[in-house]
Amino acid sequence: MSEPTITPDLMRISWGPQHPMSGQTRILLDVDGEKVHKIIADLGFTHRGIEKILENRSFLQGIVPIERMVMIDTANIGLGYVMAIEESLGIEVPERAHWIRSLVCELSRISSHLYAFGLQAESTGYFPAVFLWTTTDRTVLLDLMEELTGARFSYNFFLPGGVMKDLTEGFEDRVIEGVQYLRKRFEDYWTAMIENIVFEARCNDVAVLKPEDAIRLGATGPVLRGSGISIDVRKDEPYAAYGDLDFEVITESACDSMARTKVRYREIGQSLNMMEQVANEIPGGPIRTRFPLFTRSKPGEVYSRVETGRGEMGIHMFTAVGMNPYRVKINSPTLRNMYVFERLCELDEMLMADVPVVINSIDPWYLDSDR
Amino acid sequence: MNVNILASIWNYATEFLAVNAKPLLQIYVLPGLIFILGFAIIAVWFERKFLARAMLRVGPYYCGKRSGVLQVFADFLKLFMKEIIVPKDMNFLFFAAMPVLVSTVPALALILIPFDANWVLWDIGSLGLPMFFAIAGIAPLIPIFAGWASNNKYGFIGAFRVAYMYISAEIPLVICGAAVAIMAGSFDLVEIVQAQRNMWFAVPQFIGFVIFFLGVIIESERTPFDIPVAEVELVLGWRTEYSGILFGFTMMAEYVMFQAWTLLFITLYLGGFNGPVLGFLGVTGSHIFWMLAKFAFMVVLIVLIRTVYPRLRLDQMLDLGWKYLTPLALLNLALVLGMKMLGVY
Amino acid sequence: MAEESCELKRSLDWVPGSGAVYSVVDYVAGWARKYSIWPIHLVTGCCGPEFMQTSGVQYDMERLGILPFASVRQCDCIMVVGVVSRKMALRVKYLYEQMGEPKYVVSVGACPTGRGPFYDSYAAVPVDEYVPVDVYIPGCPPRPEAIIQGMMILQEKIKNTKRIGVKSE
Amino acid sequence: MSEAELVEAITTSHAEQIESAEVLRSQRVSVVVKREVFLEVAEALRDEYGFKTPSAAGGLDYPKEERMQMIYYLFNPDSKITLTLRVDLPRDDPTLPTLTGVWEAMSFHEREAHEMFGIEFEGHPNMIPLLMPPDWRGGYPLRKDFKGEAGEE
Repeated sequence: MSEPTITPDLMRISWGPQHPMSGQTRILLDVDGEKVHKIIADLGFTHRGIEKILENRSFLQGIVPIERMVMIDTANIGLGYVMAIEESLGIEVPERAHWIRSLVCELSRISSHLYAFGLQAESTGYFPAVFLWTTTDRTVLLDLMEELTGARFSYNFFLPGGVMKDLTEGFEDRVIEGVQYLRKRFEDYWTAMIENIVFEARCNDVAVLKPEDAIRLGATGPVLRGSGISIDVRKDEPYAAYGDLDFEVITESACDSMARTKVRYREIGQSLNMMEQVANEIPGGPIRTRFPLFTRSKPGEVYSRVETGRGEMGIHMFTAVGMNPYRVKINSPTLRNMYVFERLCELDEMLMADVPVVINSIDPWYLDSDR
Repeated sequence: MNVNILASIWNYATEFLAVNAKPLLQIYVLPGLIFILGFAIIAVWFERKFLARAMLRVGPYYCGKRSGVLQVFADFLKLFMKEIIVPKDMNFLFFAAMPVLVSTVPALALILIPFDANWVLWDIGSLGLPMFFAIAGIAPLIPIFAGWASNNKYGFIGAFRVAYMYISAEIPLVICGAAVAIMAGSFDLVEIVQAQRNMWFAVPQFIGFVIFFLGVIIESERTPFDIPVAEVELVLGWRTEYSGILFGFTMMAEYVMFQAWTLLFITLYLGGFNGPVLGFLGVTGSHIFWMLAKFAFMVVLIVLIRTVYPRLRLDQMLDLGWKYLTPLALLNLALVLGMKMLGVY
Repeated sequence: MAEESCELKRSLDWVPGSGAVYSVVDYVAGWARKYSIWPIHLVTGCCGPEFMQTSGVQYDMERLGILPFASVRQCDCIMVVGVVSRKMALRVKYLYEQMGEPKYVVSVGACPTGRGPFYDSYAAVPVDEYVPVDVYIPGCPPRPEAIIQGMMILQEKIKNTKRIGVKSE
Repeated sequence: MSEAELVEAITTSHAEQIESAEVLRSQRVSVVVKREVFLEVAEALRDEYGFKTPSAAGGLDYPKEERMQMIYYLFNPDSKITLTLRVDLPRDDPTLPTLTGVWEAMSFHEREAHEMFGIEFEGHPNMIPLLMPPDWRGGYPLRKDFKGEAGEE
């Protein structure tokens, strides 16, 4: 790689792509002792060319590769793609399908936030307890998903025009059971993690991102809301059943790593509320309208936005006459947040030990930034 | 003729054993080889099982009849039979000597610990405590050399973190040790223990007790102070380049260091080998028993701390060392001197 | 390394009883290696969450002595979890070369095995073009049970290794 | 400011500089700008119309019409409108002044567009590959005439 040059006084450390905390990217740190002077993110280690693949697949086939983009949060991103197809082909979706979609999306969001939460614990060296607690609690969600969709992660559950299957017998009750169990567990997380003195010392006042910087650098999702700006696609342009559901957009005013972690923590609470609402109030009716297997599209374009666990995901689909999309542009939240991460060390003083904490407070998922 | 030679050899051997039974036992069994190795093995197994329990898991299970006891042996044998990779442009002897030294030098300090008034391997009287600090004070130098020798950036940074940390931790430790020595009126570890017959020093010197407890965790590089080997930042710190059995030695060093400092902590503050005499063990036996029991309690406590706290940052640790522990240690010393002058103790 | 130890063995074959010694040592080595597989954290793609679940509570890989580890020098096994792009494949190769013998590679999921759902991608490559793979685990993503079974197959393979320092063919 | 008012305002005040402006649907506005005056419109959008958040950017290839399009996605955090700022480029000369001076965060997206479409950004501070391997010689993957299996050399 044509690596940027460094000042002679600094030492360049390369983290990753094999590093416990870097994930699938390479992070170059220019350090002077412990102090970080510059961060360079070298992305692309999981680049698969999904945008090109989608051009060669039919509309329905595209659901499979696009769900592999964010394996931990497949429902949200799959929904974005499906919504783009529906809008460009003009397909109506029945009411019940909207509600089921919201339910699955929230399940998926909790699972994603839990994962981020566990990694945040691990990044402070708190591997033992919390990280594996979150994996335990995710099994509750995964079991629910498995019962509904037949798969643990990649379920390809949303189809243009509705969802694949109806809720199983008594599924609502099990959702409520799971919600109650998770609520109890979340009290433990608060005591064990957020109120832990060492964890507080590690996260408070680390990497402060001021609101104007967050807007200027294009941050999104919990990173933006952690800076006190209330932007959430679910509220701004409600899709699925979010217009009917009662929830609030979580913001924290502290702007530091702890604020971003707390946003995730409290968003999980909102998601649990929403799951309960869906389980209690879901309307009846059909679950999908017919979607023809072979569809010919008209020239046009659709830009659909969804709120994934990591922030706003935009899918811009251009159609021409034919069976495939002409081009699908995926605007991923992680790529936006990674730029913020690169700049954070200039905005606020950062030590080497802070970098894992900061990167996990950003919660990147490189598979979606690399596409 | 032959019979005579054999008989004389037999006589010699029995005489030798009769005279040297105690030193041999001390060298090979109690403060010596078997205790050190056995502790490392049991501690690793216990820690893995205990942490697994804290994570709601089972931990090592299938290796060794559904208990995982043989897990450590499997790991050790595997490491023993693994290729050793030496970094390019590096003196192999220097590189390989460091892990061996880092696990043996703290073990030398163990020979000063009294398990009973008569069960001290190297009884040097009033030089006991200074000698312990001298030997244990060399130990941090070795990781620094090891990190430098591995020609690796992670190792290098890890080595310097070791240097920062030990200096900030060892000064309060030495001051606390001095306070204990003043209170007991002697540098002799046996006499320090005997001075605690009525009351453990943990009570009059509570501040020193807390400082020394933190110091023990810092010296043995355990969470929340495992900063030089912070996995999420430095991969494995100064151990990064060591492969095969050399890595096994560096892992063992952590436990040996832990053992030496914890035993000193018990000696200085928790009454050492003092305890009610158990009839069936005899006086020496029950002293050794109490020492080991206190040691086991400390091990459980320190492993428990690992499950509860994340890791501190280096600057926070240095703050703790210089801004809090050192002044508090001096305060502790002043309090002890005051008590001595007023004749309270 | 491998050839050397073979030669050493051949040169000592005339010593009476060497066969028995070798078989004992082989057995012990096989046993130790079997129960002490330290795979490196190398999550290259989207099977990562399932890998986490596998080391997590319900499935708990550590029962088998599998302890995911941070640094490659001490590891025995690369678990290639998820799709391998051209850029990443080179890194997998570097990691493989940095590990000490004996070393094993497990390909987890459809993508490293044969590019899986990205069969027509210009950037994804099968991992066995770069490093030799011992066990392939199918699935997209494989369930934790499948990953554990794959690791058990690897354990069997290690146990049946006949000579020290030599990987089984 | 609603979408229609926004389009109205842009077409009146920047009539010379834009080629077209339209409302695609609610909360979606598209503005096509001439290449020469592209930066001026961008600055006006940021300062006057409140499109402070840069979302993303990407290219689009029309080989039949011999043109490419560079699309910048901008977001207004107050009125929650997403605006796509587009510039048409001839396919044989895809150069464009960089937008990193206006929105710093477009850096990543322009690097991506460079390696995917071969669009040159004049004055970009750090034009190194973002996603592709540094030794990639297989052409520009997202152009329509990319053959797929062309390997690296």
